Amino acid sequence: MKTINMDHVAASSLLPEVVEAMMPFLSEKMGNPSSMHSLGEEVTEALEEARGQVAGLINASDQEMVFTSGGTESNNWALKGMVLANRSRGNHIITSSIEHFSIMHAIKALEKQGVEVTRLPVDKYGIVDPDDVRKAITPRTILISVMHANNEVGSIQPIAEIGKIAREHGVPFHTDAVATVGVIPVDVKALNVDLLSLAANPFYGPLGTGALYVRKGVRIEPLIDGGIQEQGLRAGTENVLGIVGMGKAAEIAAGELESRMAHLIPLRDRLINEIPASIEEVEPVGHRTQRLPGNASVLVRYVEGESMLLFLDMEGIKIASGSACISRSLKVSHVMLAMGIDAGNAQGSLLFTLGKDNTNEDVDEVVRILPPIVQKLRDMSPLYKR
Amino acid sequence: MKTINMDHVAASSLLPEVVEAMMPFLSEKMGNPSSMHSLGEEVTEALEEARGQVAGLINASDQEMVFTSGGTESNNWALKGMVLANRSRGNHIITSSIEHFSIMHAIKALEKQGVEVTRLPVDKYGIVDPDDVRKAITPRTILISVMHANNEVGSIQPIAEIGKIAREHGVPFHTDAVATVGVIPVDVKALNVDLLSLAANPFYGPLGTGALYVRKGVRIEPLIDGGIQEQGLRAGTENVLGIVGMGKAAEIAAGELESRMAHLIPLRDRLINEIPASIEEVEPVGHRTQRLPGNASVLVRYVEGESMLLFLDMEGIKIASGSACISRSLKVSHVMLAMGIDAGNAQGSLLFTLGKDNTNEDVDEVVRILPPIVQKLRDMSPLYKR
Amino acid sequence: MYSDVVMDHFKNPRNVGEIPDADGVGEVGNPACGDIMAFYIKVNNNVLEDVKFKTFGCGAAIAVSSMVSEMAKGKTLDEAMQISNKSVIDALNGLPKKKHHCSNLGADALHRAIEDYRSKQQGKIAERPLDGPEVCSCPVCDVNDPEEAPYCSSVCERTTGK
Amino acid sequence: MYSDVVMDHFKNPRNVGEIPDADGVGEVGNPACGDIMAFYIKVNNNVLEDVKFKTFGCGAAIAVSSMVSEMAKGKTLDEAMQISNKSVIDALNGLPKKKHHCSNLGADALHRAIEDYRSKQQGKIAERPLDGPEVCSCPVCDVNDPEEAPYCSSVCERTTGK
Ligand SMILES: Cc1ncc(COP(=O)(O)O)c(C=O)c1O
Ligand SMILES: Cc1ncc(COP(=O)(O)O)c(C=O)c1O
Ligand code: FES
Ligand code: FES
Repeated sequence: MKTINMDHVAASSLLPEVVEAMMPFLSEKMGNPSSMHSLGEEVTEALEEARGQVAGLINASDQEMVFTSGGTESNNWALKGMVLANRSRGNHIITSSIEHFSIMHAIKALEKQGVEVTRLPVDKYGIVDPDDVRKAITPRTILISVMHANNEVGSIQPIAEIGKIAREHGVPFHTDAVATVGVIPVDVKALNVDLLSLAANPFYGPLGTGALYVRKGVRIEPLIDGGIQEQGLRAGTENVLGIVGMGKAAEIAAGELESRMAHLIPLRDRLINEIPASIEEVEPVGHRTQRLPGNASVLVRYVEGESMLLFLDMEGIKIASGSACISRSLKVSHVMLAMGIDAGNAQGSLLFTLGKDNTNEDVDEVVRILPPIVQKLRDMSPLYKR
Repeated sequence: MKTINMDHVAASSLLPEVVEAMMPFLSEKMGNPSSMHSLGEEVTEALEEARGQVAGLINASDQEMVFTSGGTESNNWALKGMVLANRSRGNHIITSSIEHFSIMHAIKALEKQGVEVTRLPVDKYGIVDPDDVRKAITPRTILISVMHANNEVGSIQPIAEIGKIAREHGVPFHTDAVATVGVIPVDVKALNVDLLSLAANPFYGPLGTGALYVRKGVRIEPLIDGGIQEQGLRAGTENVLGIVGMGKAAEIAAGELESRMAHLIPLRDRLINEIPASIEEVEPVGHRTQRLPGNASVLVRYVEGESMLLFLDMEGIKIASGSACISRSLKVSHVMLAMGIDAGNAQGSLLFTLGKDNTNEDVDEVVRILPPIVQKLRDMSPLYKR
Repeated sequence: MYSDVVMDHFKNPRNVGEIPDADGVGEVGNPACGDIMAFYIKVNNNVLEDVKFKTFGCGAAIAVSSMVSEMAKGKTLDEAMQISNKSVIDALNGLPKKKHHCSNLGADALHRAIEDYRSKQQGKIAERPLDGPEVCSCPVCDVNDPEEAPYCSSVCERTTGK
Repeated sequence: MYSDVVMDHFKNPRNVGEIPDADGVGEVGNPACGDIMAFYIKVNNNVLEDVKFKTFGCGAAIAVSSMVSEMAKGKTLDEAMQISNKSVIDALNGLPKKKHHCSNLGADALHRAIEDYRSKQQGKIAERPLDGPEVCSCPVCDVNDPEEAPYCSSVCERTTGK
């Protein structure tokens, strides 16, 4: 059976060129970048090349890129590091109500330590109103953090506008761009951001590798203190293998961004149009155009997400869901709740995240296989046709 | 020219079996352990296997092992997470004066936040007196953190005894065992520790991968908040490649520990005996027997370490030094200063860290090549034969 | 994640459906929590002659409903009241810890159907089966506010020391 | 890490040694900081006829000493006083930022030797060349207490905002 992976938000295969770039660091090139001798230098050069490649992808300069163990660490660091560095200036943070867990829970941890938080609402498309940001700023605001795009519902936020407001008020601005870097054009200067989190996997780099962009001049305390790696901003022996892979993946993404988008958008739009057309009482989630190129999110009424996923999995189709059972927290996605979606309906969430490897035939398959699965489960559901 | 790597503290080559275990995760096995479908499960199983392998190496149970991005993160987390979880009980930490930067600087960061710190002295061999630990404990002490062994001077600390004292007083006890896990026998139960940091590279696993052992029942707050990975204790998509490699390396280390030690100790002792025999005014550093099996550390008077390293590097010999120029902080090693070594003499530090691949011939080479290098530099030195 | 027995019951659930003239009906759960189970029973001479269910929920919820219906069929009412969380999990060859609440729901729904039948027998107006809790309380650590206990299983142990 | 010019001067340093009957001697640095440079000069008709040095220090310190000695030889005293940090770094085809203080040391030691010669000419008792600072102050960010500024170069910028 052919496997159709439409769960690229969870994991995407490495590009062959990325694997090739990593191979030497599995064997002969085993130096530690911090050591003085030539074994170390070889690796240092590789790290610096990767830094340039990642910086190039988002129009940053090399010294502004700090490698981390992934998007989650970058997000935690941005928040906690800024609070530590700016406590004397204030203790108020502005964020949105649809952030990734790594922002949401890091902020909750900060709240326990006395930080005050404003969580901005979103409209029914999951989009923040920049005017709300302006209104929420106080003299004690030390950070604004709004994600660039949400992977669960696909909507892209007006980051450049929010950044402009932040800058006018002199408030540092962070964006979680894990879902967008390497996927749509991201330019830290155009977006007016001071800090930006990214991870390698969305652009076909290795899992567990990421970076934080820290604009020159921004004061931040380390989350992980220690040696002098990463200019002393992030200590610890580097995950050389992961970083080299991320660098190569960034370089390729920079070149292929446009063609990847041109490939994904029609497939995405087919899913968003054809699934509701072939199954009654299904509605799309999020904005139709201001959305991630590979992201299709729908709600199927009267059926729970995990049960659909399991049947799709048996047919070789891998997708995700924002249902409570899937989230493992036994809670419906906070993102959908924030968009005003009813908790019961949100249980029927299906999330398709497309990648390079998906084809029109894959979409055909999904549109063929999904309706009978939904019918079978609806026939079993006490909510259906009451 | 043959390369002789005697800088295993910086980086060791991966074992071929480790590379082999990692390979599938570079290509076909590209799931995210957090996803529901079968792609994710495959990877989850691999992570759980690795967890068991690492736990087995230190006699822990699987649920007590939390994967991190390396020794530095583990150390930062142990300290900061314990302080956050126990602030109501006190704010005093006891540590030693010879800790790794990742402990030392994390503690400095905590001091800035009001945590009080007692730094225990060491004797001239670099060893902490357990009695000093006992005397330093106050009712407000919330953590004791003393490293298991120091890689720079080789000395092994009486951790089991310190752990016993900590337990008698009901104070949580952490040890940084990055230098010892997979190198000498480490048994968390015998050592009486509550928290233990480890990293993969010392036992020939990948760089940038580690774990924190958190004994069942110990309360700790996350350093990296977010999703539910690692039981919610350490969020973020896992570095699957690194973890799988660490697991395999741990499994092999558990079996080869004794034979590796039997191989290293005679080579180490040859360096410690023969270098001072072939060059005048050279003294060994640290304890002679209570020391890491592959660690030989000496001081060469009147010459600075980096210059010796550069000449050795040209001859294909890779080693390290605790000199100020090497440390990149323009400071002499705080470890040697704590041992009462004069800052000037410490500049002449040479650190040989041996590994599986080193042979008696390698030691012959070092003993042959080093004396003329030292002589050349001494002839240039204004301190020599004044 | 799921055992073969669970997957078998999930793929081919036994006794799906409603009984239009059921002697007893029991329903538990709430769509906001992701699980609703409705059980319908036919009783003859104190024995469960027929048991059917409808379930909105995850794979475990469906498999549990199916298993409970099979276990119950043919049993006396008293015997069926003995079907417990643990016996369902055992019959399914285990469930992931965070799915244990599903097995509770299945037995509860069945028990409610039996209680419904008994009330009717005693001529009482059947108590309306309760809806599930409005707040999805954590079945593992019993914390009610999901904001305070967002993770399942061991996190609570770890950070609360429980 | 080092340029070819640096490595060449490190491997084959020019003008190593002492001049027993030197006209001027200058020494800077301190072993605790890892660098000591001593310069010896012979002056003839206001021109540096001979320059020799001895250095205890890192690769950069040795290369810098050698380069400074080459640059100085044959120059007039005034010209030699113009040898700066920057000109040494340029002649060496660059140095890593954290090694820039080494180039300062080289020029300083030479200048002290010249000052020593001039003082002697004027019949003054030569001022004892100063030892380097007791505390190793950071040459990049000018923080004196190494406890407070443990890292080189950009960390200071980052965490102090300077
Ligand atoms: C928007 C967003 N932020 C952060 C993260 C976390 O990144 P990581 O999994 O690399 O820790 C993700 C992961 O999917 C994400 O989608
Ligand atoms: C004793 C000790 N602790 C901690 C570390 C830091 O570990 P890592 O480099 O994996 O971050 C090291 C690294 O060499 C070490 O030797
Ligand atoms: S175990 Fe589920 S939230 Fe605590
Ligand atoms: S730049 Fe060296 S310590 Fe600041």
